[in-house]
Amino acid sequence: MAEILALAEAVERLVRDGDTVALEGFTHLIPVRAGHEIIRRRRRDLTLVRMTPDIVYDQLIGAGCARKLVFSWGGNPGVGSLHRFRDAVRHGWPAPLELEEHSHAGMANRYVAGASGLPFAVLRGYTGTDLPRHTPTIEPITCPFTGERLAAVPALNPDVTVIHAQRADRAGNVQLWGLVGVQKEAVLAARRSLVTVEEIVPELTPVPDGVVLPSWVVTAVAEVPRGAHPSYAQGYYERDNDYYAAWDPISRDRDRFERWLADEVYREAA
Amino acid sequence: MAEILALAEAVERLVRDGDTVALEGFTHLIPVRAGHEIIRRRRRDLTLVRMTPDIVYDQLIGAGCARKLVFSWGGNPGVGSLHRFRDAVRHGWPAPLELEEHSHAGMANRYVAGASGLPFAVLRGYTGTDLPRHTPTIEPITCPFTGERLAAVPALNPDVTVIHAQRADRAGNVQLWGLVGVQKEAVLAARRSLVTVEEIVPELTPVPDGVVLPSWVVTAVAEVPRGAHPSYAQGYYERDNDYYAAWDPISRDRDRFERWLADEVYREAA
Amino acid sequence: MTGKYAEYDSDEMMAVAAARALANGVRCFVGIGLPSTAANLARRTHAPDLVLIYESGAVGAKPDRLPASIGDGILAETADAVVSVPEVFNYWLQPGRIDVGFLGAAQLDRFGNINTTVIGDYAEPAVRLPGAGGAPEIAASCREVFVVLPQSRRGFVEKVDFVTSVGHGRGRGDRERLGLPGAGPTMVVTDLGVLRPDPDTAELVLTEIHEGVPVERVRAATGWDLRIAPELARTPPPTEEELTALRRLKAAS
Amino acid sequence: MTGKYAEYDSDEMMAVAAARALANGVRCFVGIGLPSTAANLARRTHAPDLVLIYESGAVGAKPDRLPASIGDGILAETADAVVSVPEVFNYWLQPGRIDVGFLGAAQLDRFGNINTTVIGDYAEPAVRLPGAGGAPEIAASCREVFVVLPQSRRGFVEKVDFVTSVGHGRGRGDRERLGLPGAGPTMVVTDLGVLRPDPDTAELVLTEIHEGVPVERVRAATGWDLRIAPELARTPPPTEEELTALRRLKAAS
Repeated sequence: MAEILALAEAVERLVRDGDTVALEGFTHLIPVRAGHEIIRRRRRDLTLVRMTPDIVYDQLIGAGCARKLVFSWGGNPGVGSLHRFRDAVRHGWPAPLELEEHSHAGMANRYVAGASGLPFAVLRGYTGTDLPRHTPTIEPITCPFTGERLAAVPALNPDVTVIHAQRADRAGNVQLWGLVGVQKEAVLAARRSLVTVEEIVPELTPVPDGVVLPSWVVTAVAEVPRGAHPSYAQGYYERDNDYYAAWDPISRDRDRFERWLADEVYREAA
Repeated sequence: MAEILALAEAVERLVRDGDTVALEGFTHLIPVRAGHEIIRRRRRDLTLVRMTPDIVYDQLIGAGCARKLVFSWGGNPGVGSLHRFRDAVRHGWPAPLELEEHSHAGMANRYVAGASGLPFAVLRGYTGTDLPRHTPTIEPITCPFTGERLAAVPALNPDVTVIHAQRADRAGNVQLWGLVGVQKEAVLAARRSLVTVEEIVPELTPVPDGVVLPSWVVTAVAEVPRGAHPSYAQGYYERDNDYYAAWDPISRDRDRFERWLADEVYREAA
Repeated sequence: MTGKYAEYDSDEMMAVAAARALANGVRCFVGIGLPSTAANLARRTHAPDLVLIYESGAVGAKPDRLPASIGDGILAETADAVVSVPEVFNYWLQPGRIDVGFLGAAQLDRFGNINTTVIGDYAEPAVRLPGAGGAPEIAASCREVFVVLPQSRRGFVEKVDFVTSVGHGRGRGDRERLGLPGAGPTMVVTDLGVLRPDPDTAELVLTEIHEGVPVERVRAATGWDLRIAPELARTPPPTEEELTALRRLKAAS
Repeated sequence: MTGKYAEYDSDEMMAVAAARALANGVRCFVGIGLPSTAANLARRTHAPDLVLIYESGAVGAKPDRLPASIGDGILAETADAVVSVPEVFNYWLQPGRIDVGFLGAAQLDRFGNINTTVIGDYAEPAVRLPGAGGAPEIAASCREVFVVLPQSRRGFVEKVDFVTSVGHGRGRGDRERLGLPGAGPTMVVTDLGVLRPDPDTAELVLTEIHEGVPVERVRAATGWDLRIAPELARTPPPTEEELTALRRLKAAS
């Protein structure tokens, strides 16, 4: 059963140096506040996993938390590039960043395999592209019935997955809705999981297009209102597009970024 | 886009002699009236596919529509055995019935592969059981990353899948909810599909735990109120448990069954 | 037959004994029929936080009456989450998240292997049974498996005619050799007693006998030379609370 | 530059030309940015029944403004069905249900191969781009692919530095040899004109040129020796209706 914890304690207990950590969210419901808490706790040597690393991953990388990134699309959606990510890839600042890159279809299926207790997944993918030449986690596989060749990718099983959801009940059952991305799979694939929620309510009422994660597949729940800002939480608040735009100049410059870290992340710890 | 048709015309056009036909429904929303229409149109040599063949499959088999059954559990749920099915297996009456049997996990994954455009699916299944000795559509497969051995099963791609749903709109978009079984996969895996619905409404409003099948993946929709009776349609009517119990004595006796066919199925055609 | 025994029948004793096996908070993948009765009884008595998972896609179902079938609407209406059938097998059963798989059986053998496919030859069966359903993977993937069925010489055989679901194969170590993750059947509850696998051989041994049942009757209802545990326990008879809850559940259905 | 050309800019011409390529009723898998603008414009003008599928899981989205990102809430709120990301790739894209994959690109080569991964060497890139996203499988599985990007010598190269998504490989027949089911890029819309693969060689050839654009300007903006179709068509300029719809869409965002 999920424990209901304060965010700081939850991150302290669940996220450890050297862990493989997935913070998932496909534009919607990105667990940004939890990401900042990981920075604040100065976690190191993380293998960060995410289909769509965006600014919270730029922040984690720039803060020196990551040694590797497993991903399929890294950018500032609607704005442009991730400059801390680029700086780490090109200049190893503040630390070298190893890359393992896939397509969305490959990453999604890796989570599906992880959630399903299978060691690999099969898809029609990567054929003819340069990805298999650089990504060792893509192998051919032959259909035992038709002889057809397809692609296999290994399961993703993060040490810890962090997601943000609209709400949980007091027993730790979690509910999210709207674009639910790959969050269910990422939680079910992980050894441990932390869900930050907009609010804890006495009872979950059914919602169209809703996903419920029962308390017994979640390790910890933390109430973190606006925990997905600057992304959005359907039914709670809109996406803060200005924040995404404002991130671009901050992230382009190492000094400005470090000031941002000091002011916006580390200061909160004091 | 789905055409809205009368049931008789839909079955006439979509279900052909020799077809592989799946009528899916996991206790809930079983397309019984459509099954009776298949009997009435005297379709022959069908390969019937279903995870849980129950009394409507007993009726189709007894009426001589089937030459093969692909399934994982065949029974009269809560009552006992399917006697027409047994009679066909043991005595070839009214026609011999070839069997291809799997587990639920295998059948579900065969539909998933079919819906996904893959030739096969992988699961942890069948190990140590006698099923692979009798079912040729189970093969071992080796994980290219870990070397682990798992089971592979080929995709199911019915010529036509028939399901029952709560409702559709006038454009042929289909909505079902409650226990949705494997119906989405069975429709997406099929070359053609027919959905019978309780009612056609001007607009579909979102429903918790609802599944929507857009019109463009459905071939035909037919309005058939109580089309799932004696199974149930959540929000419309309850399961008729007495009907299931009453089926047992009818199905035990060939003559009684034939009278039932004449009275309850063929007579309606006149 | 004692006075107490007269107050309930052996089917009730079986349901109660099976229910008692489920600890509170356990995640249980429930087959329909006797397992569902026992699991719902447990939830109504000592195990209110038992998590019931049905292969029809109801995760955390809390029915207030016995479901008439595995797809009874009350399962969806009361579940924490309703998922598709592929999802229940792939995301919930297969990864080993479920503590107990609770199964019925038509035929069970000395090593807890289960047959629900055919009696006799596969091609020319004496009795054609419903088939596998979810059982092979439930028996493989749950941390342990409980089986509940009435004891008879026809049902309890030396070797099943068809292995639909693997128990302990031909003895201790076979599950490991096959790579099956769960512990397999750790308990078989019948209307006469409880059998458990011998720690060394995995052969099912009578470890518990229900109140008022003579050992000879259990032997006579078993198709192999049944071993009796040196310290044979007596099943405590159903309590008032258990019987009342069971009868209420059944009456509501 | 004619009077008409002065009334709109080349980006608007590009969006309009791209939108026109989408026939009504077509199922279109939409990349964010220019493809999304064009697809939504088509739905607002000649193709009201265009079915828009976004990789974020919105199937049949009907946004009344341009989505700010691929996961804009308006997509879920207006969709016929909202599905998980694994489902959108496995059940909707992979089986070949989608007519048109509409993609952007950072770099595109003579045979329509797309690079969104790196400029320069993979290990020591001159520019690190976002990566593959959904594009490799969109380019593989859709019945055909439209690409939209502004034309420049940097973007239109002889050979891409990294094949993120396969167009026509190194020429006609390569897709078949690779076993890719769709027809690949059948149209590349730019701010200067429209390129289509030569039926024999699959090399991209200028088949259409926008009003007021000299051929030499297109050649100068192409990193290979661009062939011009013998019957070079002129793109009709945007209509009043198209321009109004486009500007309204953008203003609402």
